[in-house]
Amino acid sequence: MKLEGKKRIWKEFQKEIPDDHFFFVRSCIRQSFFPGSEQFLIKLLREELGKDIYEDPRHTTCTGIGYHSDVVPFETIQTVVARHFALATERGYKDILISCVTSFGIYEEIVETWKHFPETLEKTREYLYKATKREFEVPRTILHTSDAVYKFKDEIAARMKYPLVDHKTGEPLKAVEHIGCHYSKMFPKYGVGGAEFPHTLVGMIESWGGKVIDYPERRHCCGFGFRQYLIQADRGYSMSNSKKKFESMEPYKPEFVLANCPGCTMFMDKWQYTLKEQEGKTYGVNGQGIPVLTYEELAGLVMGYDPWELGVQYHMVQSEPLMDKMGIPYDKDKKYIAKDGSKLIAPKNLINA
Amino acid sequence: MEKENLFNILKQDVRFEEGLNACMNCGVCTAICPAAEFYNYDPRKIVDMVQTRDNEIILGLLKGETIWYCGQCMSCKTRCPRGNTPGSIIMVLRLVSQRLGYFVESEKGRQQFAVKRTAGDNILNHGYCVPAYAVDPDKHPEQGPVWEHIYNNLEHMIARAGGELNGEEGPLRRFSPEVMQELKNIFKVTGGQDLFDKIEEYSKKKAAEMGFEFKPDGTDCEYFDYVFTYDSGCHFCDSIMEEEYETGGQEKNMEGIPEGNS
Amino acid sequence: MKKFGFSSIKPRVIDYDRNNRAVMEYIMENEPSFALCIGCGGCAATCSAAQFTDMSLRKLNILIKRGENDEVRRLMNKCMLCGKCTLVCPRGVNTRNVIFLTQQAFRKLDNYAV
Amino acid sequence: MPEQYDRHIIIVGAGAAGCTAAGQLAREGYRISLIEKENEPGGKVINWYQLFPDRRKSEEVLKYLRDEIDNPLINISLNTTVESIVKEDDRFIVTTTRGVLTAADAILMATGFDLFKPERKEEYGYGIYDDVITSVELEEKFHSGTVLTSKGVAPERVGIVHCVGSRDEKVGNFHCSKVCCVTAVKQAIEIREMLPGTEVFCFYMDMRMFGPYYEELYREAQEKWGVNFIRGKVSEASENIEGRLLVKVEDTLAGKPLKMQVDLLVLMIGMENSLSGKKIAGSLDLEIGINGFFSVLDNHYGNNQSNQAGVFFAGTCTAAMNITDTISHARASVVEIGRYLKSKEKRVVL
Repeated sequence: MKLEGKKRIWKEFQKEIPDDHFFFVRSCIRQSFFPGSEQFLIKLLREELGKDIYEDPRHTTCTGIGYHSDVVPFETIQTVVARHFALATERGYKDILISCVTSFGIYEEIVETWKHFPETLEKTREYLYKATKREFEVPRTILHTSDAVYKFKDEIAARMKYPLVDHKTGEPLKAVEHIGCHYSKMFPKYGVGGAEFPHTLVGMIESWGGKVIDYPERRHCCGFGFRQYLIQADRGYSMSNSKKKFESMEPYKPEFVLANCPGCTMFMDKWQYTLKEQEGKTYGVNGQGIPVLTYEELAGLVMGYDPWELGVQYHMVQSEPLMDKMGIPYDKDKKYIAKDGSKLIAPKNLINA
Repeated sequence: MEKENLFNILKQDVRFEEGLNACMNCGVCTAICPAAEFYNYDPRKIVDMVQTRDNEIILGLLKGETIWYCGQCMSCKTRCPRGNTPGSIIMVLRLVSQRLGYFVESEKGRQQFAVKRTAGDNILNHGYCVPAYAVDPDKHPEQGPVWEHIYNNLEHMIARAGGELNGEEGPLRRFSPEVMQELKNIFKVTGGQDLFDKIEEYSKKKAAEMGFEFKPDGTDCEYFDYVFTYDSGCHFCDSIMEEEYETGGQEKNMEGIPEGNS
Repeated sequence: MKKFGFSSIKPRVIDYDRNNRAVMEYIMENEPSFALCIGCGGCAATCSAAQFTDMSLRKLNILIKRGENDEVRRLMNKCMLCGKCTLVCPRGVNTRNVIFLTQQAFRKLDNYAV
Repeated sequence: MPEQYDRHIIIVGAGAAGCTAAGQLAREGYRISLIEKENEPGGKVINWYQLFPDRRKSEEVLKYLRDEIDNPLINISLNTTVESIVKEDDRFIVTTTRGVLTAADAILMATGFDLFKPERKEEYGYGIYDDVITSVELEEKFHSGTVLTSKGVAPERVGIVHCVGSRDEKVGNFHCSKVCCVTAVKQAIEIREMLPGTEVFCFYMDMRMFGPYYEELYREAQEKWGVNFIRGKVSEASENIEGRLLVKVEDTLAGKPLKMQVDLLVLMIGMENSLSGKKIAGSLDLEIGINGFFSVLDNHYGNNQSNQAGVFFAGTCTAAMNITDTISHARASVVEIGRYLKSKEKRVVL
């Protein structure tokens, strides 16, 4: 495989990422399933890098999961998203920073639709005003939170305590990156590196000392499939697609998966548990599972933040073997604690625990 | 009475207008489609069927199983040499199927009721699609023991991340009545509420027809359990789609079909 | 074991490297005209069996070539060996004999476990 | 001395079209300046090892073209690029990298085509995966006498991808490049002949066997050489841990997705109007069609004429063509140029 070919593509798909002043929008899945990631993103930008990141607590779901499972019409989601834009406009923000690939893809779709069919923009303005008396400007840039982490990856590298290497041998860790279909497959120009060889996560892993695996099913969907997961009877579709990816990456012996999209992060983790339960199979080395991390968790880990504060224990596949390899210290007793600092009963039957 | 022209109804949606140019049946979409890999599904054929503009064929799609197999990953859009988006065409077919009430005619279509009662209702009840407190571990065994732990200790987990469950800001904040009212108003003026109502109305009728218990809200009724868990196992065999193509989905001959899901 | 309410699905994709193409090789040897098919579908259009079932000779020909044996087994027995397909083929493929040989090949496979 | 000797025609491009037209025009007595940007005449024919449909050596055609321009009335400038052409009254001032050629009475654009750059189809991984090559690179391998993979061994299986850069809105090309289908069939046969143990698969959308003996060649590929054909556009290629390529396609005639490993993947790259030709066109205000090639005055009976009086076209700068059609088109341009120059004479007399 020739790296120069990829580098040429990366050069071609460079995305304008502003340096400061972000209007932050949360992900439904992330704040419910691993809220530490969004919280660390804010801390990273605000405290470590001194950036202005503003969150208006009045912003709701974008309704994206409902939209892609077909119970929310296009007009409705356009107007809900327009309300987010209105909140940004009211505060004078022009650059939207979204913490969810599904939302990000929807924002792309909506903004592109407004360009191709200007009447839909007018109609949306009308709807929003009628429903909320709000008005909005179309944002200047639509950013995914990983775009921002990508932009500042070298600043993060400069603060790095535990690079992505085996601290005993100095060998780079082998990572699989999963970008998430809606990041750039629909509109390649919105993604750093385009649709086929996105650079966002690759750039982070390489900047932090790791080695990226390019395996045959890299581009394949994690299988979320919206309604295919929401309905229990359909979950075989969702799991089988992840299984297809695991089977394809297994021979490369990846040490972790870095995921971009909230859904992918969740499913590539949870399906490892279900497949182990149902089929007795794990896909990591020595019968282990492969930890699936968010880019904030990974950034926090390399920078030496407490893994439990980052929330890495809230996945099914545990990261201790990975952290041991990187030489990251952690306090076993503090893994699951309550608000008052008392120990909670730890969940059993986790993978790699 | 002249029957409504379904192609024209589809065409009113900008996503359909944008998503369907002219298909040359190259199969580039099906080649990488996650649904085509596991379901008896072929996005190429869907596009080809739609572009016939034949009312009976489109009706067959609206009433049939196949349009519900897509997972909307949109990988098809990246590759299509004619700039079509099969995934968007599917979205419009599904929307029209629900608006006209055809979705209850298929096993997979009927599941939309469960989608509405979960993700759909979450939006207007809480302002989130999947807030943690609405993801019942009993309905999500695949989320594993870590999810049971989170579900039972949600307050602590959010606090650990430096937030406050149901607080004024941050993760899983509670929205004020004013915010929720704005959201509801948006659903009202844009047709979102109307779609919810239609899904409820047609599902209620179907539940009665099939003899299932139906309740006006929540997930605790026979009809919900049925659509949420029932799998006929007939979605993976190779003959269904061809037959739908021929019969317009009116009749399904399950004879001679070997077991698909193994 | 926990009840999940679903399980993983067998892929429908033609996995060319994994499939067994002994049946195709048997036909190619005994009915070389099989190589000439261009997938025009003339046979499928005229097929008597196709009028009442989901039989497609055009598809069956391809499935034999790819080694999709489960599907071939299911379809081949729908053929009534009437031979109209052979009359219409623009490439002179003896399709009737192809089906005949396919059935024969499977009988051999089953009996001698080739 | 015939009148023609005063008439000077500048031909841009010394490929199949330029050489053919130059030879014929010179035989009719016109004075020709033939400008070629490369260091030898022959154009893209030079790349080829054998030609379809009869698999004659390309050198034979190359020799024909070079013999055509062996004429004292033809002055060929190699390694020369045209920078601009300006029309002043009825005459053309041509500026090249070697200076100004003045006073041409007519211009023949025989600027040919560029090969589609396969890197633009990112999903096929050209320039990234070691064993993804182009049809032209395969011809080079034929020239060298054998076909080996990057690992230096004979491939067990070769995949040939039709329509790379053709019939594809994603790269802005709606048109069919016409010759790739038959080239694929020819190359498949050549591989089978050279390496009888190697399986060959052609992935096509339509088999466009439009020329004489093309369909016969297709049949021969199936009947005699056992070449396999799968109807479907390849969606992506990737590399597995053994360095083999994994191809994903729908076998549309089976109605199922298909995956297959190959050791060598050959991309049948299509034709686009040449960039250097288009640059010249700017100074002449020549119209470009939606297919990116030069617009001809009339698609049926004026396909050598441009929107600019005195500027003519020959060959693949107007559309994708095979060598036979290129030569015919170039010969036809001779008639049109002659008719144009004679009409000018008349006007002078009047």
